[in-house]
Amino acid sequence: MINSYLPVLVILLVSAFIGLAIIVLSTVLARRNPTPVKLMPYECGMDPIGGARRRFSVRFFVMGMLFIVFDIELIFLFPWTTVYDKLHFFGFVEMLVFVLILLVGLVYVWKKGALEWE
Amino acid sequence: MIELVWLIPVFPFIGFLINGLFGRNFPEKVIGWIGALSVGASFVVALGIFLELLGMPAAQRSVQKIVFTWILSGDLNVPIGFLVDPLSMVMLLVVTGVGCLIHIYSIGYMHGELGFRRFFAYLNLFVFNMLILVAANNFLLMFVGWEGVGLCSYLLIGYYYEKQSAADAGKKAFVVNRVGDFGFLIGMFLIFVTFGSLNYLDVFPAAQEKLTQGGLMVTLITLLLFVGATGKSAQIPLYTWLPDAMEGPTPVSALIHAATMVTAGVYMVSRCSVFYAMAPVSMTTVAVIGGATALFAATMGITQFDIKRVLAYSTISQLGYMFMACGVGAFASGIFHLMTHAFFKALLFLSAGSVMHAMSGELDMRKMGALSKKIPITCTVYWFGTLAIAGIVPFAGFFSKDEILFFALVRNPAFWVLGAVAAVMTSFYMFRSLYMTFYGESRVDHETAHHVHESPPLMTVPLMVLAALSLVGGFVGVPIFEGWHRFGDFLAPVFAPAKAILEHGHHAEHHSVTMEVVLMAVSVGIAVLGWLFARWMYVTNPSASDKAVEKFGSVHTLVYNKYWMDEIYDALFVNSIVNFSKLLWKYFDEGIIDAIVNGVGSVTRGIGELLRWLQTGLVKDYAYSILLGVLVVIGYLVLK
Amino acid sequence: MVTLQHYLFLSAILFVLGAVGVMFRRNLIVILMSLELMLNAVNLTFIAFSRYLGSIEGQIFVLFVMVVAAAEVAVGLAVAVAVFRQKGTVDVNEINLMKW
Amino acid sequence: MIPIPEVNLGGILPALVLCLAGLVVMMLGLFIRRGAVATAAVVSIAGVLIAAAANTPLRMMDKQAFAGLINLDAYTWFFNLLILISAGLTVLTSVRYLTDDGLDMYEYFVLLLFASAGMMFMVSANHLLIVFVGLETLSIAIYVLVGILPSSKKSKEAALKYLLLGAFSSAVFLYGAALLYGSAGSLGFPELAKYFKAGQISRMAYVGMGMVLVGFAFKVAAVPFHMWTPDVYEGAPAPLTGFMSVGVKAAAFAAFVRVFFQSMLPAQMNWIEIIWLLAALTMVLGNLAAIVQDNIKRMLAYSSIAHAGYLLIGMVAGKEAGPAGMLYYLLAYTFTNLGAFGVVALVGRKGEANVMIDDYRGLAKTNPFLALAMSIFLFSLAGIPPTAGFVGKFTIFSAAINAGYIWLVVIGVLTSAASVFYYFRVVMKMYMEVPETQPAELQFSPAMLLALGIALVGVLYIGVFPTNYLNLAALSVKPLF
Repeated sequence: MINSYLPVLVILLVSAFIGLAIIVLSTVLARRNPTPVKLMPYECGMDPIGGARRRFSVRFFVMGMLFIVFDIELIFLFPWTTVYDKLHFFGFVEMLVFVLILLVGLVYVWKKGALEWE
Repeated sequence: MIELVWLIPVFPFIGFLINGLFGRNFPEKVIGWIGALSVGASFVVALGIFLELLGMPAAQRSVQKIVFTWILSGDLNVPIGFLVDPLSMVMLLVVTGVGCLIHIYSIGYMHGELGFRRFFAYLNLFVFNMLILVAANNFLLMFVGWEGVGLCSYLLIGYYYEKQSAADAGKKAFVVNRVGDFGFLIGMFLIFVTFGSLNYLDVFPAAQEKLTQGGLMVTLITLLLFVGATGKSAQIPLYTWLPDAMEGPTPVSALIHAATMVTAGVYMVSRCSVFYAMAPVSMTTVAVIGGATALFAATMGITQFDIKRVLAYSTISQLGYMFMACGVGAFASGIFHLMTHAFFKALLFLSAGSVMHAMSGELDMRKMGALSKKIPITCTVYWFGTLAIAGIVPFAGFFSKDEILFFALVRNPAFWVLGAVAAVMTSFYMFRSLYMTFYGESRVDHETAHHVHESPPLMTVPLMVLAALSLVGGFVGVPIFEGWHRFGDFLAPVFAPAKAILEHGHHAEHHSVTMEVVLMAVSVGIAVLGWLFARWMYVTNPSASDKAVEKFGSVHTLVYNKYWMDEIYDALFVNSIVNFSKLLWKYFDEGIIDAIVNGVGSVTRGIGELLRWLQTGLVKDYAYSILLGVLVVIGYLVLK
Repeated sequence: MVTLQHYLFLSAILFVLGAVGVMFRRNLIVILMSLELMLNAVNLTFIAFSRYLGSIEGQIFVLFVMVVAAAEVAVGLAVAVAVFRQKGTVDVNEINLMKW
Repeated sequence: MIPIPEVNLGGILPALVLCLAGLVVMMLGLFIRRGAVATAAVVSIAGVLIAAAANTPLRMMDKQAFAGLINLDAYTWFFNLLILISAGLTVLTSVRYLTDDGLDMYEYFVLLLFASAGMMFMVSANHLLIVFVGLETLSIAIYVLVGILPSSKKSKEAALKYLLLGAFSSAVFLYGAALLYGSAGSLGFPELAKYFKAGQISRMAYVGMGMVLVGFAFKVAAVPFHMWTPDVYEGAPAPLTGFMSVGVKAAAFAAFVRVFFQSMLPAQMNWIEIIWLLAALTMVLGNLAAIVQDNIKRMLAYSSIAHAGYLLIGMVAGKEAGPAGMLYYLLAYTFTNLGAFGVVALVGRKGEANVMIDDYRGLAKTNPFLALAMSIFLFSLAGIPPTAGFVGKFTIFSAAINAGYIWLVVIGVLTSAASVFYYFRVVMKMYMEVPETQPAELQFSPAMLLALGIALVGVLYIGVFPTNYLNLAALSVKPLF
């Protein structure tokens, strides 16, 4: 029982190590040239201080919508992975078709220019 | 020949198709003759079938020809076919014969009109539907024709649609007829429920088996069908559309609103004679409504100055006679009067049309007078028509009207009184119109007077044919002498079952010949009385009519305004229906509110106030409605 | 002890809250969120039953519901943006061009 | 190794073909510079025809596929065909519309095809999950289609309303499904049927049933779940409105009937009275409200509500005759209403500038054939013989009478007689009035003419020779019982 959670522990340790290593390395190695902009807390490109009711670009919505739609398809991948080894080639083809259809959607979105910021 | 019965409606339909779809560039004459000849061809076929029918033994004169099976699915079996029997034969002959004459007349009358092609296309379509109506072998097909003639009627009433009054009249006819059609449809469904079929030959022979004498079902069916008949045949209370229908071209008034379509109700009631015989309550209703209409419409005919409106009211009145005949069990007499009426009323309308033609479209009799010299043929045939409708021996109307009055007396003297009084009035107003139009001093404008001319032969020949028919048409039904009533004998097999039911338990009462003769003398006397009175008022002593107006001032105003029936109707029914839904579904301007409030009253107003918020355009309210529905549904399911 | 009834009760409350939100909130975005709440209440019911009945069918249903909900929200946002561009508002009470 | 259930791609081939056609159109449109709409239309029509060909074998089948999720039977066949007819005619009526307004919206056809595929899944479902997925595939596509007109405020508003209310009703439907699942342990129709037959029906199951019923009632626009209909029909592009009133409604009815007759028949006594009431309310309200409308699209919207009421009578009538009548009625209605909306789209001209009833004044003079066609469509809607609409009403009414629902039929007859008022109003305008200003010439396209011709022939042919189609309908409902 405990054994089955061992991989989780390993993942935890590895990720904690990598995360810490990046922070430590960057503080040790990076050159410092602070500007006010650089010192601002990071908030996805938004100005962190100011009215919360400020309008923001409709582009966010478009990106958000596309993200939701493509992201949610992952939900079908999870159950698939759990039985993938038992489905063999059939399962592979099924998922391939599914992903291809998503790909068509992606191509459409791309060609339409919905992924461009401007 | 009977095999070819399907050809009868097909010819006019072909005429309709040719004129309607391809006639755009045809010259008038071609269009007109295509129309007339297609109906003429039907008449020839009908005549051939008639002769063949005469050659058959009386008991076998009922032949059904199934053309094809329209609906055959599960327990639903609706074969489309035609029933040739004496009743439908009479109707077929009348429709095609009179129809053909009117078509020919129209070629002359409609000459130069803008929608000449449209007119003939509609007219042929009408004949087609009318033939379907009368030749059908089941109620459903009859209903097809019933709706079809209605449609053509509205289209033709509104023929001059640039005129607002014409368009309104078309709409009015439509609205009123829909009320009647409710009755027909529901009655038809009840027949279907009871018999599992709509075919005449399945339904009528089984009537006594499936329905109880005087029972609720048969009474309901007959009353509902009669509601349909009152709509189509312009009886009280649904008669208001017919006088307005005179907005249509005159040949239309002659063909549709006098000779054929409006008699469809009489035909339908006669067709269902077995049902009516089994429902005494309905019989009485039919007789009372018919008698009342005969009288009521006659009183209104007296005061009209528009020559076509006089004829329109007289049509309503004569239709009342026919229904009274059916109501007292004299179905054959009703049909007899239907036929003679078709002759003389078509004649009268067409001669009125001829007068209009001469008078450059003038309809007001006060602006006519002394036309007998200028348009002698028209005047002569108008005489024929008037004598016939007044019931003067030996014209056609005498025989049929007298017969109805006779049976009315036998049944209940009260009906006879209704009929007799109406007969006096009929005679009076018809002679009044005759004298006002053709005699006395000329009151014609100088402008018009110059153009007064007799109509072309294309119009006068049909008039003369109809005049001849109005003269001799009655001799097929000479009373008293055994075997001389050819018409009645011909129809007898159709009405035999109804007659058997009606006489069941009663002894066939014998009436002395003396009584019949006396009655005849009385009815002729009545007619002459009306005639003389009219003559006195409008020829001998022209100022008398004005005095009469003075003397009976208020009564005259009341009658002249048609008892304000139209206004009452509008207020009670037409507006309230439209406004009711407006109230429910629309915010409306202040002005309409008043009108509605008058019509609908406070109860509906309360409901309306609640409901008018419904379609607000707001999503939240729609969601609320859904949620409410959900709660009701769940509540019902949980509590049940 | 948390029983099936608790889950059902909770999800019923969430569902009603969502429904009330649809009817009484004015902001389009909030209404979309309320709809999501309703759908997730349904999901909760499905999961609870699935667990209770020991059948996997309910869980599969939930996966589909989630995908559909996402697609619906995406379209909803798109329409909301379009409406906002034309009318300059996302207040549903001001969106009633068509009525009666 | 998990046993993989039988994969019967042949059975769902019609839907697959439509999906594929949709994807192809989507890609083609991206790479074709000019005439994308025309190309898209051609590919769509080809897809519809191929799908129709792929559909034919279903008529003889009577089996389940995909582990009992999908029904392959005559019922599916019938509705697939109906959906394909409405999709095909809608494509034809839409072409002009999309090029006319300078829209280069080939996506319209993509969405139309996807929606049709969704409908096909919906009608073939043997499990509520499939019903749901089909329903949503169709709905989401339609939400977008309704709002597709870029410059029209009404179009956007309609999309918004439809989406919000559609999602709301979906949630209700789903909640009902969840409760049914909790009671029956499964949402497959056979399992549900077993549960209802066993007789131990819990309150929860009844509530679930009621909510599922509401979900369907919303889609078919039954009162009081109809309120979205007039607004959405008014705002949506006219050809699409036709598609919604016909295709979507048919698919919703198909699933409605399938679910309730195949799996909940034993509880009939409980739902039949609800549907009775819905039918009565729908007929009365739809017809009354239609009388006062001035916009022809709104008028036809209320008329389509009223028709949902007549169709519900068929459900109340039950047995085999009721649903069979509904199938015939839907077929008749498909031709009729698509024809009528085709005319509306045509007369509406550029940007739907002329959608008031007054805009039909004098049409008989300028375009006699068009006016005649419109009159026939309207007669059929009003149920005047010898059109298909009459036979449809007649069969449904007589089925209901045979089942003893006389009062419902009386309401039906009365309201349909009243309906003639507003249908005839348009006919009167066309034939008996003159326009105040001379309207612009109508722009006929070959595709539109073809569509109107097909619709007209359909209305008349199945009205005059209904026997075969009635039998077909009767045959198609057999698998349900």
